Amino acid sequence: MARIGVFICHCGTNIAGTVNIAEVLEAAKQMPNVAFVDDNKYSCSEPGQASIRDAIVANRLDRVVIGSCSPRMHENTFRRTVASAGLNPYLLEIANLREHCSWVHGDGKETTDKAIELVRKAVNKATHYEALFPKQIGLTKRALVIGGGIAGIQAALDIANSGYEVVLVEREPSIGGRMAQLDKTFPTLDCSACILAPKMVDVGQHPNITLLTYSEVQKVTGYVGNFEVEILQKAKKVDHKTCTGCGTCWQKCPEKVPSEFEVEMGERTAIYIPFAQAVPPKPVIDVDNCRYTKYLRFVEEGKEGKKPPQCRICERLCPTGAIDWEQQDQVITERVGAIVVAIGYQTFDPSAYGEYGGGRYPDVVTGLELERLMCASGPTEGEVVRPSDGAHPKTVVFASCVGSRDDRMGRSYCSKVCCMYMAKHAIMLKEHDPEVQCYIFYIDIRAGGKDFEEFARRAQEEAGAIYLRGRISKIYEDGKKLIVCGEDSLMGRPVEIAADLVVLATGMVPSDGAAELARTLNISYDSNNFLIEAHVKLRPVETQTDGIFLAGACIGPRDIPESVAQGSAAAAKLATLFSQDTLITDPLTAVVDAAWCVGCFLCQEVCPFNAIDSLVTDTRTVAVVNEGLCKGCGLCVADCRGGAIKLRGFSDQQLLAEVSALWR
Amino acid sequence: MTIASVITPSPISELRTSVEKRSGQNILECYQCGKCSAGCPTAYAMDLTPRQLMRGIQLGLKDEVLGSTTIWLCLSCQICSARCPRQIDIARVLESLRILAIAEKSKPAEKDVLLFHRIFLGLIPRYGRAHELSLGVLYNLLSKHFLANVALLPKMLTKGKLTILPPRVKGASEVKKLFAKVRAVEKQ
Amino acid sequence: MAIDYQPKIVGFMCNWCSYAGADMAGTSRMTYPPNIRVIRVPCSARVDALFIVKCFQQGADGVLVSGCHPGDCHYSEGNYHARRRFALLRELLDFLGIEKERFWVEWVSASEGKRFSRLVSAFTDELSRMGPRNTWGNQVDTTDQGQG
Amino acid sequence: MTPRVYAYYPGCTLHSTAKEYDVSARLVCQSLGIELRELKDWTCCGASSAHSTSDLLSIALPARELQAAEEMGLPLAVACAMCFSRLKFAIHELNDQATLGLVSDIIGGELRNTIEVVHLLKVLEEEKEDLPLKRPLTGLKVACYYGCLLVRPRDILDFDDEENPQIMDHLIEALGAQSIDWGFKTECCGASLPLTRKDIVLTLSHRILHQAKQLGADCLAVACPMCHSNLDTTQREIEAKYKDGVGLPILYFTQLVGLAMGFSPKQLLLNKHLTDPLPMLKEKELA
Repeated sequence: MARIGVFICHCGTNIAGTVNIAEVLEAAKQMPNVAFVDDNKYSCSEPGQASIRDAIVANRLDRVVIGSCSPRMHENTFRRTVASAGLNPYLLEIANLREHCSWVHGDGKETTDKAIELVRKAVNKATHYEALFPKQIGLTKRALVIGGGIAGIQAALDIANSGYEVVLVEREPSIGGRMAQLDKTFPTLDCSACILAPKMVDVGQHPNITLLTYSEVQKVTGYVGNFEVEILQKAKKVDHKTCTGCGTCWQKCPEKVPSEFEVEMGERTAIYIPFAQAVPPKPVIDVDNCRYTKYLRFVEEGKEGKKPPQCRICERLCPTGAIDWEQQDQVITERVGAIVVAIGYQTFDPSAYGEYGGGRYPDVVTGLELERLMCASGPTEGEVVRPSDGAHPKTVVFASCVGSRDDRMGRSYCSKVCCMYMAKHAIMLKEHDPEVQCYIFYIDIRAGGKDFEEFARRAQEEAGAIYLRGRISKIYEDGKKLIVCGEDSLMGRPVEIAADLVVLATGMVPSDGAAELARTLNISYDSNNFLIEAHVKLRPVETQTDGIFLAGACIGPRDIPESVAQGSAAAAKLATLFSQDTLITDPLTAVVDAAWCVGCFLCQEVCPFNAIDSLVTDTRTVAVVNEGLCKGCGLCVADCRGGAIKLRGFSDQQLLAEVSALWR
Repeated sequence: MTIASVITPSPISELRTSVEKRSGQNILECYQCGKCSAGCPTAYAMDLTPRQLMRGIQLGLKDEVLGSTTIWLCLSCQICSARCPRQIDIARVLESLRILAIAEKSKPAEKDVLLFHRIFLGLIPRYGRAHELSLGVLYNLLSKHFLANVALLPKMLTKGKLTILPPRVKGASEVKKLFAKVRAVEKQ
Repeated sequence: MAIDYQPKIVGFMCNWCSYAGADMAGTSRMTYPPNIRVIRVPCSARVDALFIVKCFQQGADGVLVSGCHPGDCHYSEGNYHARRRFALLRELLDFLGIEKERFWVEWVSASEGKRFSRLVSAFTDELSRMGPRNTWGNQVDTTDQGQG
Repeated sequence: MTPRVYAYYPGCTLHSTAKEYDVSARLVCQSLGIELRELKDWTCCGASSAHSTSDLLSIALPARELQAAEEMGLPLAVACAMCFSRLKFAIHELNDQATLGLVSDIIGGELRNTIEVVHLLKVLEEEKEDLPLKRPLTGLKVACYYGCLLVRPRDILDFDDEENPQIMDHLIEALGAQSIDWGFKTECCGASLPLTRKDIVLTLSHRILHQAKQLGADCLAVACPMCHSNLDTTQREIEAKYKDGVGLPILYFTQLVGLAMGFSPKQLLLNKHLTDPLPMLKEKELA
């Protein structure tokens, strides 16, 4: 005969506002096996938890039901509370009276009735609870960081500096990410490369960091503490052990292609490092464009017609003989205990905006393109010129929210950084050429950040940028000028400006492949393909999957300081995990009752985690669950024909007890 | 007491609800970016830009909205709707406002435009088809702009661009019935 | 039908997407009819076909099973198994004398609070339209049950 | 393969101010073996006046023509952009069963809303590969002007890109002429305001003509009688008001096709325009 204690939380007025607590308590008293009922203003508060603790002891309760917020919010909190009263923490059941009841239904009888039913449901389930005991498993104190942008770099360095080994995977030939492409950073106007490069070098030289560039994560198996990761290393065709990065090859390579790093406004060679400060400072051969690899493909495919030249200049000139045509793509496997995902963002492609020319007008550029035009190491060595005719623009117009706050483009969110980088551009353009006049069309100036507002003011008061409140409707070419049509919504009058250069402040979108990677890792992502944190406020760098952490703009629009902070935060979380020598496993796993198992091993087929082993007893072979691998999905339970498998915490008996509690 | 020109917003106005009902658009979705007004070919001639008109509806300023030149100078060119980042069919909203203004018998700020529509529609049940000459003549008489476009007449006539006699089609009688039925339905 | 008829709905929600989606509906205060009772399961694949039948036997008018969108399962493939399992069951329901319209399988992600509240409202309307179910054994008194 | 027989709805203006559009369209289609069967005693689509004053009327009037086409069982070819727009809108609204019921009741007789409405521009554009050209329009720079009613809203009209449509340009290029890339293809000319607010029509038409002139166009090609009359008949006033020599012939695309196919200016009624295109065409040795 169980002795269940029922505790109803008012959550201030969040629950008590629409649910009649007194009625719920009355009803609870009548429920089978309920030995004690009580309510708290805030059960999760210290006094709240204390009163629950005391009640358990005083009334010798052996099961606890708490009617409060969602179990996804406070299940762990209350398990600790229960444990502190000397009761097994898994003898707790939570009735979700807030998210599933008081917050979504009006003030009225039916809301209270539902609350009562949810409590009865919980009581019935709890009646069938049994004490559960976690097991301990070992963990590999080695981390994987995916993405070598500023967030990933920061995470890798912090983890490495706290004494753990890190494998840093970057799909480009160099780390550095978007930040490396920026000229200056707001609001301090630091040179982006100057503050980033030292960190990149540290990564390259850190004894605890294994840097895998030109590589992508392909497959992830295992679980917290014991992940196994398959990484595809694309063939560099250059042996980085012997290569000294002298640069002869990329200076002499005759094949020129548009440079991704320069947003295709400059060129690179087929054997290349993406930019001067690249880490590693050693080249890769882009096999799609290299003349010799083209030749090899040509021969291999036995095509007709004129053969491409067998260039091989790089090979001939390389002083250390580092060129290695034999090198192939290869897949390597790494064992790690935890993973930080920092795959960042890319900028929105504005070609969908027909009214802005849809890419037809060369002198309509994106913010990132302007960064490269302004950068001393950029394609124009920092000389800001019009792509069309190389003239120096005097009138520059900015269009805000391109690919942001625009449902038409399926992008309803604010990209957060554009307001500030437009201000930065206005200030920088004035520094480059005092004759430049900037006009910035904005909807709202979003300058919430340390020194941001001051910076935005500076763009107007010192750089003399004219801010016009309104979204640009159309841009068209008129001779050498671009006519920009907007409204000054403060005057309520249409505005037309004849511009030399128009800059589209394109927003942030998740990197290509973000969703695919999320699936590989079994973490969730939202409708925009941004990754979802475990709790948007309280667990901002964790995911719902233990041992996998997030950092930077892959979660949503972020600026540099936020990305750095999150990189460090993720590292700290990971270090906390690694500070333990063993991990406590969740006991809510499947368990096979050997007596009932017929040994059909259907469970083994369906288990997504290979968590079913076979056990040979003296008489026969039966299935047995590896509790380290089992994640408790219950797939095998529902598929087991003999009903021999039970899922702890979600057994048939317990779930059906919930059903039978309804509408009594 | 409040001063006349001071706005007293009425967030839940009968104006907004009826416009939303007629147009099927959610007026509160407008975040006032002004892209509509920036692209509107006649915004320069309006007393309220389309954006201000949307604002007027949000605040429930019935007289300002129904009394604006905006609703009559709208050319239904659809640019506003095509480019609206909130995907509001603004042209549809203005259409609803015109119809509402007529229903409310509120004094049109551009009375000639309404007159033109009235004459145009007046002729169709008679002839079944539009007839420019009758349209022009009637308009000039009723609007008292006796000389509007008269300068063009001789050339139009010599070029044979204007048919003197109105068209005669059997369909006319059917169209007359059609008009009557529509009016009847709309009465209910 | 009787104005006060309130369909009884059991919802099996996977912990990672749909239950979280329901929580999201809560945190964003999106109201929906109070007819649903949510039972939390780790994965839609945990839901045994037997449970559905039991629910109807217990007097439920409708059952909703919801999990992560296909491809997004927290356990990578659970919802595929669920989908297959319940497609089959749906066909069997008619045979058991239960209109298959009373059994919905829908995908709701952790960020789709709006979708969840819409879903519950739609299901509740549908069931109200269909009216009470003739439960086995004790036939529902049809006098309080006019035409939908 | 698109059908070569169409029901044909000229629209009011094509029997008066835009006669040359009607005539050239029939001429061209006939010689291409495209049959246009004119709807029997068709009536007005309601133009901009109907939808400005009554939702229902703006659906019922076009519905009458749709019904007529349904009886013929043929896709409906339309020349006037305004009619095209109104018919397409009607079809869209009639997708709602309640509306369909109400409207069929008003126009009397059954309406199934199954008719496909196509604009002549599309019909001819599909022929562009195999046009029998007798007199390619080499050296002629044409600014294709689509106006509003053909392209917006795209999801209802389903015609071409809203900001930078190409259909007419492709057709014109196929005639050997050069179509210019410009930003005013779908800007508004002033629509139905010429009687009531001439000043606006002058302002808007001036911007369009000025831009085309500046880019060195020899003429504008249009597919809408309303655009045509706004751009053609106003040029004297514009030049006087803005002291800007914008004189540019405004031709219907059908006339340009006809010209390239070797029909005479007389057959194509090129003499009907207020801004006489003949001098320009003679100079280019195209007439």
